[in-house]
Order: sequence, then C-alpha cells, then structure tokens
Amino acid sequence: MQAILPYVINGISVGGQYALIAIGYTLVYGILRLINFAHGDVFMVAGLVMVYATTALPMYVALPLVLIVTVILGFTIERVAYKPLRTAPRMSVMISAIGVSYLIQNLAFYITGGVPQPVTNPIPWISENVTIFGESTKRVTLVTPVLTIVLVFALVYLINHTKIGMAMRAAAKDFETAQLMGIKINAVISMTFVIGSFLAAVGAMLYFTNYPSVAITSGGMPGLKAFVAAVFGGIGSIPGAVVGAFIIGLCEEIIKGLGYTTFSDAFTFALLIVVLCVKPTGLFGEKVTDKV
Amino acid sequence: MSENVLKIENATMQFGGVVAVDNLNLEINRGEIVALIGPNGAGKTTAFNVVTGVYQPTNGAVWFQGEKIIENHPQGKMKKLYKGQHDGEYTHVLAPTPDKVTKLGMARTFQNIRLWKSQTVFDNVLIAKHCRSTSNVFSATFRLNRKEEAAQREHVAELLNTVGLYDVKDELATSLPYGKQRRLEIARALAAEPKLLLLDEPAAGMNPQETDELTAFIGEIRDKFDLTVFLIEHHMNLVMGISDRIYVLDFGKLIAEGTPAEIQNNQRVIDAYLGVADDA
Amino acid sequence: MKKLSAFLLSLVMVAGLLAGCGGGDKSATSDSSAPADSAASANKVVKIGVFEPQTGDNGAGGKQEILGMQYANYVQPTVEIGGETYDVQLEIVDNRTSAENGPSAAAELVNRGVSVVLGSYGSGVSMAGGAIFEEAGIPAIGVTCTNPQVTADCSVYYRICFLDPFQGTVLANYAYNELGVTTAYVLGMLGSDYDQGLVYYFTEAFEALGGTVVAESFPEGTANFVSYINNAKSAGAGVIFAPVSINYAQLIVEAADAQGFDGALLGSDTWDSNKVIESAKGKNISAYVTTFYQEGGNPEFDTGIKEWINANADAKTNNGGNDMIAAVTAMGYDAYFTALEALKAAGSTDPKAVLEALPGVSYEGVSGLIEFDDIGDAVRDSAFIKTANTETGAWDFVKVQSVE
Amino acid sequence: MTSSKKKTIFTAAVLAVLLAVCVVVDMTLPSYHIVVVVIKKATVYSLVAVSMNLLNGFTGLFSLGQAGFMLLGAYAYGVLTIPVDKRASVYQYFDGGAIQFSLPEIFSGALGDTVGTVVGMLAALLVGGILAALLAYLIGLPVLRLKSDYLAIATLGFAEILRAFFQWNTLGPITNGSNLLKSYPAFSHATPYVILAGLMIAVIVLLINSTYGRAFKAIRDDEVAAEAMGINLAHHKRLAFIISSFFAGIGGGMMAMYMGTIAAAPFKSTLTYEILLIVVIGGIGSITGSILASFLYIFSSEWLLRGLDAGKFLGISAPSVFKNGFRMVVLSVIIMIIVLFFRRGLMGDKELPDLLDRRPKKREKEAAGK
Repeated sequence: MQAILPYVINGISVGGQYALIAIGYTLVYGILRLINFAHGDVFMVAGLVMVYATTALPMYVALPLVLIVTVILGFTIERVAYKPLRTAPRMSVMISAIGVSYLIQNLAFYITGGVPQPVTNPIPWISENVTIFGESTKRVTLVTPVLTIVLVFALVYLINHTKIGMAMRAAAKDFETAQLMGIKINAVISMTFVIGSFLAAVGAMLYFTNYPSVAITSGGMPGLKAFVAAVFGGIGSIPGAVVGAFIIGLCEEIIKGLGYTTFSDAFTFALLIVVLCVKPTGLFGEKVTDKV
Repeated sequence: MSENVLKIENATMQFGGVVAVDNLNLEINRGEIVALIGPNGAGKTTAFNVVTGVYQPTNGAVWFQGEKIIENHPQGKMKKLYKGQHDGEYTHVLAPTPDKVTKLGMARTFQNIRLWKSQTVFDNVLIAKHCRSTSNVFSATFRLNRKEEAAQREHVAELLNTVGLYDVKDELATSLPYGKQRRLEIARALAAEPKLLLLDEPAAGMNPQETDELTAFIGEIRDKFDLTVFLIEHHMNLVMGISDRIYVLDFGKLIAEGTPAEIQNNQRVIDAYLGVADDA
Repeated sequence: MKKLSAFLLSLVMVAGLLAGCGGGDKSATSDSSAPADSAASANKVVKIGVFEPQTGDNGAGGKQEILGMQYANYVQPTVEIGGETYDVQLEIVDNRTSAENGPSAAAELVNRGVSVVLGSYGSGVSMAGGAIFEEAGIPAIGVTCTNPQVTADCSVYYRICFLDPFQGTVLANYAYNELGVTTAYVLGMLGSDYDQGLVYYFTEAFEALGGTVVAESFPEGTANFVSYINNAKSAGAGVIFAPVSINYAQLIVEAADAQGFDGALLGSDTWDSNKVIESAKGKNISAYVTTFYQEGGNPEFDTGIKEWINANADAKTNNGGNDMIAAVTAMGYDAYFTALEALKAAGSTDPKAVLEALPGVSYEGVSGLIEFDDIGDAVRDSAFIKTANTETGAWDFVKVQSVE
Repeated sequence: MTSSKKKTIFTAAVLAVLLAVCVVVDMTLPSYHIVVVVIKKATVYSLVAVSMNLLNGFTGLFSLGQAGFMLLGAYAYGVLTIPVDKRASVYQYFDGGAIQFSLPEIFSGALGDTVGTVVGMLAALLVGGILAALLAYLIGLPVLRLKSDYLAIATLGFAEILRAFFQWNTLGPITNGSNLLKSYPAFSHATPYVILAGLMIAVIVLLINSTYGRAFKAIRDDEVAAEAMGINLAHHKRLAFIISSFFAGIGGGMMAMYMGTIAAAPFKSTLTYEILLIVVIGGIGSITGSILASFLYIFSSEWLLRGLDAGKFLGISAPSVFKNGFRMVVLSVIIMIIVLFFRRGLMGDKELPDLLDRRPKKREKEAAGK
C-alpha cells in the first residue's frame, strides 16, 4: 500500500490537470462537434503568459491577467477561425483547428525564440513541499484535484441553473432547433470557448508552477491526453470528462510504477482506440444517431 | 417460376418506443407497378429503408425473388419494448448491407435527391455500374479491364439516351434542373441493373407537366427494362395513373390495399388523408 | 467571386515565390559584403558555417554554443590565410534539432559557400547533415556531438569533444568508486540516441564494475517525473543517471527534490547549463555532471566573454538571461579557433585544402588540448566532474576524472 | 475526343518539360546543392501528400495516420538496405542487430553491382510499402467503422503507438531502439526521386480514374447513396486506406533516403499535420494541387524564405523582425488565409489537363447559382 501511494497521489494530481483541459474539449465538442485541436496550444499560451506576467508584475495582478488574456485568445480563435466556417463541412473546420494550432505554435516559437521559457516560482505558496501520509510532495499536487472539483461543481451549477447554461444545453442537444428558438447561438458558442479557455488557464497555472519551463510544444501532449479523457468519459459530458481525466491520470502513473514507462503515452492512445471501437459514446456519453 | 418479386412479411420497425412500421405485409409481383402511399410520417420511407437494408427491422422478414434476404427478431433492448403478434416467429438474423441488397437486384432513388455532387451526369451513372464490374482494383488500375469499361460506358450512354440526358452528360449533376436530377437518379438506379426499382417520391417538387412526363416515363422504362416498380408518392395523379395496385400506410399500419379505383373509394383512406388528399 | 479569389490566391503565392527568389539571390550576392566594419578594411572574406539548432529540443544548447563562436569571432575577426588577411564571417543556419531538417540546412550552408562547418550540438542532426557535407567535400567540426557514429562513417566529420563511451564510463566509475553506489537508476528519453547511447555505456561500465542498473525510458514531452523518481526510490538506487536534455534535467531536479530523493543525480554534459543549476539552487539534492570545461579554468576567457555577453542584450537572452558560462559555449569558442588553425594550415579557403589540413591541427583551447585521431575524434582522456552547489547556485569543481 | 487528346498531349508535354528540367538541374548542379536537396524533399512530400489526398480528398476519410505509415516504410527501408559490414557499427548497442542481410547486396550478387543495388533499394521500398499496407489492413478493421473526427483521432493515436514501439529497446535488434539507422544506400541525385515518385503518383492517378477511384469519390460525395448503389463501404474504405498507406510507406522509405538517417522522432503528428496542410493548400481532391503545394511549401520553407529567419529578406534588413521563426509564422498565416478564405486551395478539384478547359467560367456561374 505504501508503495503505490505516491503514484496514486501523483496520478490524481495529473488527472486534475487533464480534467481542467478536458472540459474545454468536451464543451466545444458537445456544441460544435469539433475537436478543437488548438485547445492544447491555448493551454500552452496561458503558461507562457504566466511566465511573462509573473516576472513583470506582482502576483495578484499577473494571475488575473493570465486568465483574461487566455480567455480573449480562446474567444478570438473561435471568432476568427471557426465562425466563418459554421456551414462548411466538418473536415474544413477541423483543418482550420489544426491550422490554428500550427499558427499558435509558430507564433509562440517566434516570440520565445524557440527556447523554453523558465518558470520562476510564480506562486510560491503552492510550490512548497509538504508531507502527506509520510510521502513528500508539492502542495500543488494536493491543491490541483481540490480546485478542479470546486471548479467543476461551479461549472455544473452554471450549466444547470443559469440562462446561458440552459442555452448551452439546448445548443448541444440540437444546434439548429436551438437557433430557431431564438437562442443567440454565436453568444453561446463564444461562452463555451470562454469557459474552456478559462479552465485551461487555471489548469496551466497549476501545471506549469510544477515545472521549470514552458516550451512551445508543452501543450501538445497534455492536450491530446485531455482529449482522450474527454472521449473516454463520453464526449459532451462534463462529469464524464472529469472522471475520464482522473482515470487516465491514475492509470498513467500506475503504469509507470509498474515499469512500463516506454508505453505510458502509448497506453493512453490504446485506451482511446479501444473505447472508440467498443463504446464510442464513452462512459457517460449520450448516443447520437445519424439521420439517414 | 416465382412471379413474386418482393414480399414484406410481418415487418416491424421500432425506434425505441416509436413504432414507425407496424407489422407490414406486402407483396409485389413481377412487372407490376405498386405504390405505397400514406400521409406524411406514415412510415413509407422507413419501409423502403427496411427493404433496402438501410435499417434492420425489429421483427419480420423480406423476401426477394422467392428468397429470404432479410430477417430479424427482437433482441437486446427491443426484446422488452416489442409487443408484436409475430414474436418468436423469426429466429434467424439476416442483415445484408444496402450494397448487397442492390447487388441482388434492387435499386432505389431518394426522396431528397442524393446525387454525387462533384461528379458529372455521365459519371453519376457510370459509378452505379461499379457494382456490376468484375474487375479487381489491380486490373482496374492498370486498365486490364478495357473491354468491360468500354461496355459499361456504352451502356451508360444508352441509358442516358433513354432518359434524355445524353446531351448534358458532361455537366455537373447538381447543375441540372430539378426534374432532370430526378431522371438522372432513376437512370443511375437503372445502371445497377435492377429487377426491382424503388422510387421514393420521384415527383416531389415537380410541376403538373413534369409529373405527367414522369408518369409516362416510368411506364416506359418498366416495359423497356422488364422491371417491377415499387414507389412512394404523394402526387395522386401519378399514383392513380400508373399503379397496378396501391398499399396505404397510416401511422405505420397498413390500412388498405387494392387497385386505384378501390383505394379512391376506401373510407379509411379518405379519413386518413382528410385534408391531405387534394394536395395533388 | 470565386474566380477572383482563386486568382488573388495564386497571385499571392506567385508573389511569395518571386519574393522568395529575390530574397535568395539577394542573400547570395549581398552576403559577401556583409560585416559593416570589414567593408572598410576591404579584406577578402572566408565563411565559416555554423550548423546548429536554434530551435527545437536542443535550441537552448545550440544557442549557447553559437555564443562561443560569436564571441570567438568578436575576439578574432580575421585570419591569415596564405599570407593574406581574411575577414571571418559566420554563416549561421538553424537545423531545428531534427534529422528531417538536417539535409536542407546543410545544403543551405554549402550553398552559401562556406569553407568549413562548425556543429552541431547534437549527434542525430550532425549525422543527417554529414552526408551532405561529405558529398560537398566540406570539413565539419563537431562541437558537442558525442555519439561515436558521427565520425565513424563520415570522412569529413571531425570533433573536438569526448565520446559517449568515454563519458558513460567516467560517470559509471565515479558513481561506483567515488560515491560508493552499487545500484543505479538510469533514465533516458525514448527516441533520443544521445540519451540511450550514454545509458548503454554507463550501464555496461557500471555492471562491469559489479553494480546493478535499473533502466527506464520516458516518452518525449513528459513533464511529470514524479513517478520515475518514485521508481528509482523503490529500486533502492543510490544514484539516478539521467543523460537528458536541459529541459528534462530541470524537471528531474525538481521532481527529485519534491519526492525527497536522497541519492545523487548524475548528469552528462547537457546538464552543465546555467538553467539546470538555477533549478537546483535552494533544492535539497546533490548532482554531479561531467563536462568539457570548468568556469574559472581560463580566467581571461571567462572575463572576456562575460563582458561581451553583458554588453550584448541578444547574447544575454540567448544565454538564458545571465552571464554564467556553459561548457558548450567554451566548446563553441574552441571549435572556432580550431577551424581558424585549419584554415591557416591549409593556406587556402578551399574546403578540400582545409579538409586535408584539419587532421594535423593541434590547438590548445580553453577546454584543453585539441588533436584528432584517425577516425576524426578528439584525443581526450579526461573529463571535468562538477557538482551543483545548491546554496550559491553554481557548479563547483570536483575533480578531473579519466578512465583508467 | 480531340479535346481529350489535346489534354493528353498537354499533360505529357508539361511532365516531359519538368523531367527535363530536373535532369538538367542534376547535370549542372552538384548533388548537395540546395536546389537538388529541396527538389528531393519536395518530391517525397508530393508522393505522401498525394497518398493522403487519395484518402482524405478522394475517399473522404479523414485519417491522420500518415506519419505512422511513413515511419514503417522508412524503417523497413533502412533495416533491409544497411550493408552487412556496416551493421556492427550502426547497431552498436545491439551486437550488430538481428538481421544480417541486405537486399542491395543480395541483388548485387545476382545482377551486378549497380543494377543489383538499385533493384535491392527498390525492393526494400516495396517491402516498406507492403508492410505499411498490411498494418493499414489490421488497423482498418476496428478503426474504419468510426466516423470522421473519431477516425482522425484514432489514426493519430495509432501513429503515436507505433512510434513508441519502434523506440522500444526490446525491439532494438531490428529497429535499433532509440538510435539512428544510417549508412544505407540512397540516391544522391534528384532525378531518381522524381521518376520514382512520378511513377507512384501515376499509379494513383490511374487508380483514381478507374472504376474504383470513381467509387471512392462516390463514397466521399454521399456515403448513403454510394451504399445504395451497390458500393460496399467497408470494402472500399479499407481498400483506399490500404492503398494510401502503401504509398505513404513508400514515401517514408524515400524520406529515409533523403534524410540519410532514420529515427522515429521526425515521424510525429506534426509531420502529418504539415502534409495535411499541404493537401489543403493544393486543394482537397486535386493531385496536381498536392504536388504543386508540396513544391511551393518545401521550396519556400526550406530555401526561399530562409531570409525571413536570417534578418534579411528581399533586401530589407530588419533583424528585429526577421528573426528565428518568422518564416514559419508567415507560412502559417498564409495557410490560415487559405483555410479560411480560399477553401478550394490552389487547384480546387481541378487537375493539370483541366487548365486547358475554356469553360471554367460557366461552371463557376452554375455553381454560384445553385
């Protein structure tokens, strides 16, 4: 028991980070049926902004700034790259998403000069070492899952009990009908991107405080894994994405603990393919039937 | 000698709790033109989809040229939901995909025209010949099937002449006017060399003159290609003018069958169509 | 409308193409008159190619290596070749750390008419470029590419650094004999020939000494090393040997600290970076690295380059924002002077002559004496071992270790 | 008939001119010249882009597994062609590796040195293609049932898994683990690349214009109608997937030739994205477009636009703007403009011979009026 404890603690923490990103994927997919390939890069940009902001400004200004900048970025991406393609085939929108991802990476590359930007302890309190059940770890490891769950509850409340939340649910259920019913579909879509980016920014702050630097490729892997988590949990479902993320985080760390480190990434993808083939709707997803 | 081309036997199609087609029985004999009519949402297209293999019926069977080609019985979730009288009668599962059904000798058109948008008129018809091609991917790529390909092209040209679209053969299919697109869809179905042609609202959106032309046209091709025709239609002029027999569906149930004259005087049909019958 | 847009599109592309052509021509013609100060002196120009990653995984290291060359060029901008004074011009091309971009980057250097090439930081891309240099008959001086394969099969590649077998063995010896450790945990990145090569030689040497090795690999892009450290702990390892690139080295230092790993971390030459030492500062870890050069080994060079870096904002950024001298910078500096020696010895800027002269070069650089053996590898029999001083945030010299 | 004849002559003439240009380039410039190098790379990209177009553009299957199949082809090529006496040094950590033969050497024994080596190299490419096709068959069994974006992400996942396997030390005696494969023979001139890729692309063109190619296009345009017209979806999708992968495998082998070293690292999803974007630039559904876009993209990114990174471009010297990475920013902005505003790309679905058509105006009008 003692032996696997550190892996479990770490797995839960990793899962919490994936969960915050996964929600962004699942919200967008739920409404637009689009895999937002650029989401991982938004996450990376949030990390970069944090690096720059925290070195120049005091923490209480810098962190809100990170949130604002990331949210604006997510909003802009939707307006510029996805909105004009609303009636285009799904493949075009996905290609646009890949294009945006490529553009963001290249821009970040240009700005950073391609060199990973060092993270210099932006939020000192959560990077301190603490001891839990006799195991030493960073405080952020414990903060992440708690914060994740708090945010998820807030989000679920928002979706179930507010007007915009209701509009989001309607749009996810039936895009066209919702539009006909007078729901301002563009506002709803923007809102999902704003929420997704906000959570990604929070995720980025937690994720990158743990790590020494933000590289332009930093968003890729967490992004992909979070997406797998979203699919695993049933894409379109928020609890699904969160549960999926925690499961994937845990499995990944346990696999490392078992010594199959070579395949810790490959496992995630294998899981994805198995889920897609066996139960494409994931753990909590609703079945979508195609109309003939 | 089986005169019976198509037989639908106790077919039920249920989507969750909704019964779209309820215990449908229907027979079509060789050379007949049979119409399936009914108000909107009566389950006509669903019946077509069951026959052509797009949907797997919840229960029942379909026979084609004396052979059982489709069969199913309630399974899984449907077992609880299904409350038909023929429960237990069917035990096997025969579920060919639509392409297999087509290869057996059925071809259909669609209610909402489904032509291949980026293809020319000629290619639209030519592609339908693919299922009759004997060449494999290798021989086709390296043009070892020249003879067959030439024969196919000739046949397509012939078909286009028959339907009167030869002069527009190099146009994009979607650039044709509506009526011609309907004809093209029929030509495409004919290219698959069917014994039974299924037409899903072939006159939808046509003006009376076009409809009359179409009526004549369907008769022509029936004779020319030795076809049996099964059609869904709302235009009563067409239906009454061409059908040998008519089946009437309402809320998934068969409420009447008979010759056009019989159907016209059937009270149940009149009730079902009340206010709808005169839209033709 | 559509037609118009299609037309505009092709216009844009054609314009781009033309612009590109123009650009290409321009750079070809205008480069010969490049350095502003040399235009006045009207000297002939000799071009030295710099084949380094400025981007990608090794971008940071590559930039530091280039700094050494740029500083050397600043110190010694001219060279006497065959009785004439030539201005030395560095032609820097980014190979993006990737083998895929190696050939075209190398071809670009050849295209610019360089006499000799310096680089690269890593081995993989050096090999990818090596084929082009070999075809073109241009000598290349590897700076810190330590894989034996770089020079083994390439007639034009030489290098001034020690090799993986040497480095791996040195570290294994140090861990077993000096640190007294019998179980080592080794960790390398999946798909990195550098990491896996060192892992191999370390393992071989460490097991030959009688130690036990637990080896694992992590996939590229890993950001969380906590589980790996835990694996090392549960394996009872006294050292973690992780010959990984700078970024991962930082992550491993962080994770080892957070998980309270009480053994030593062993790093290869990549670890000798101010970024790693920054991460280690204030942490509760001990780390040892092998390297080519120890700051303070040549005070004149140190003060000179620090001054230069501090006076030059771009250089400072490329060095990671401070003026600590990385070993690779010193190596870049030495590589430049080695190239000058070769040019002098050749008495010509013709790459073929330089290639002939290169094996005979002997140069006393800041990182030690540089001479080549038959294969083209540097004759080096010792490496510096340094340890991270977590209080001052600097590398402390431990000893010079050689293989007995 | 005359117009189609004219088109054939026109196409043949253009191709002949291009080949002649390539031969002239090869004869006048040394093989390490940047022009030769970029032609080689662009040719390889063309083949892979066309193979991807066959799947994504002509069959409408959105697959992102191209890099994985290229990886397989590249490794197959390297493993089968490294000379036996070089194996000890290449497989330095694996005692010379498990495979102790080399196709070019085997064929050299039978056919003489030059011919034998070339035949051996081609055979190795072919094996790479066949292995990729086999793998595609296996992967296709579960994956091809998935719908558009799920298919994309599943194929992407497979490519990543494959990469992990090739880097796995246990397979080291064959793949050399994380270490490079090198010292294998390769064509140094551009012409062999152009001829080889040209032949492969010609085969793809023949396929696309065959009855199977038409069936693929029918599936792309309307799956339901295609199935109703007797086209077996599963069979044809699998076919397209296998054939596309076969050519991607061969493309991977040629990529290996071009790079001179083989590692799994370059075959990441980024490579797939790059090729996908090339296909989009050229026009989804146009072979000519894919080729044209490959050349434009590779020429500009590897050669012509380098000035954007080096501080000087078009004679404008602005080191603070034209610094590292600016080249890629410019390229990706152009790509986004194409994706958003010129969705048909350079060629739309037109091919080289269609350029002779005098009627594009009419079609455009009709398309606009529908």
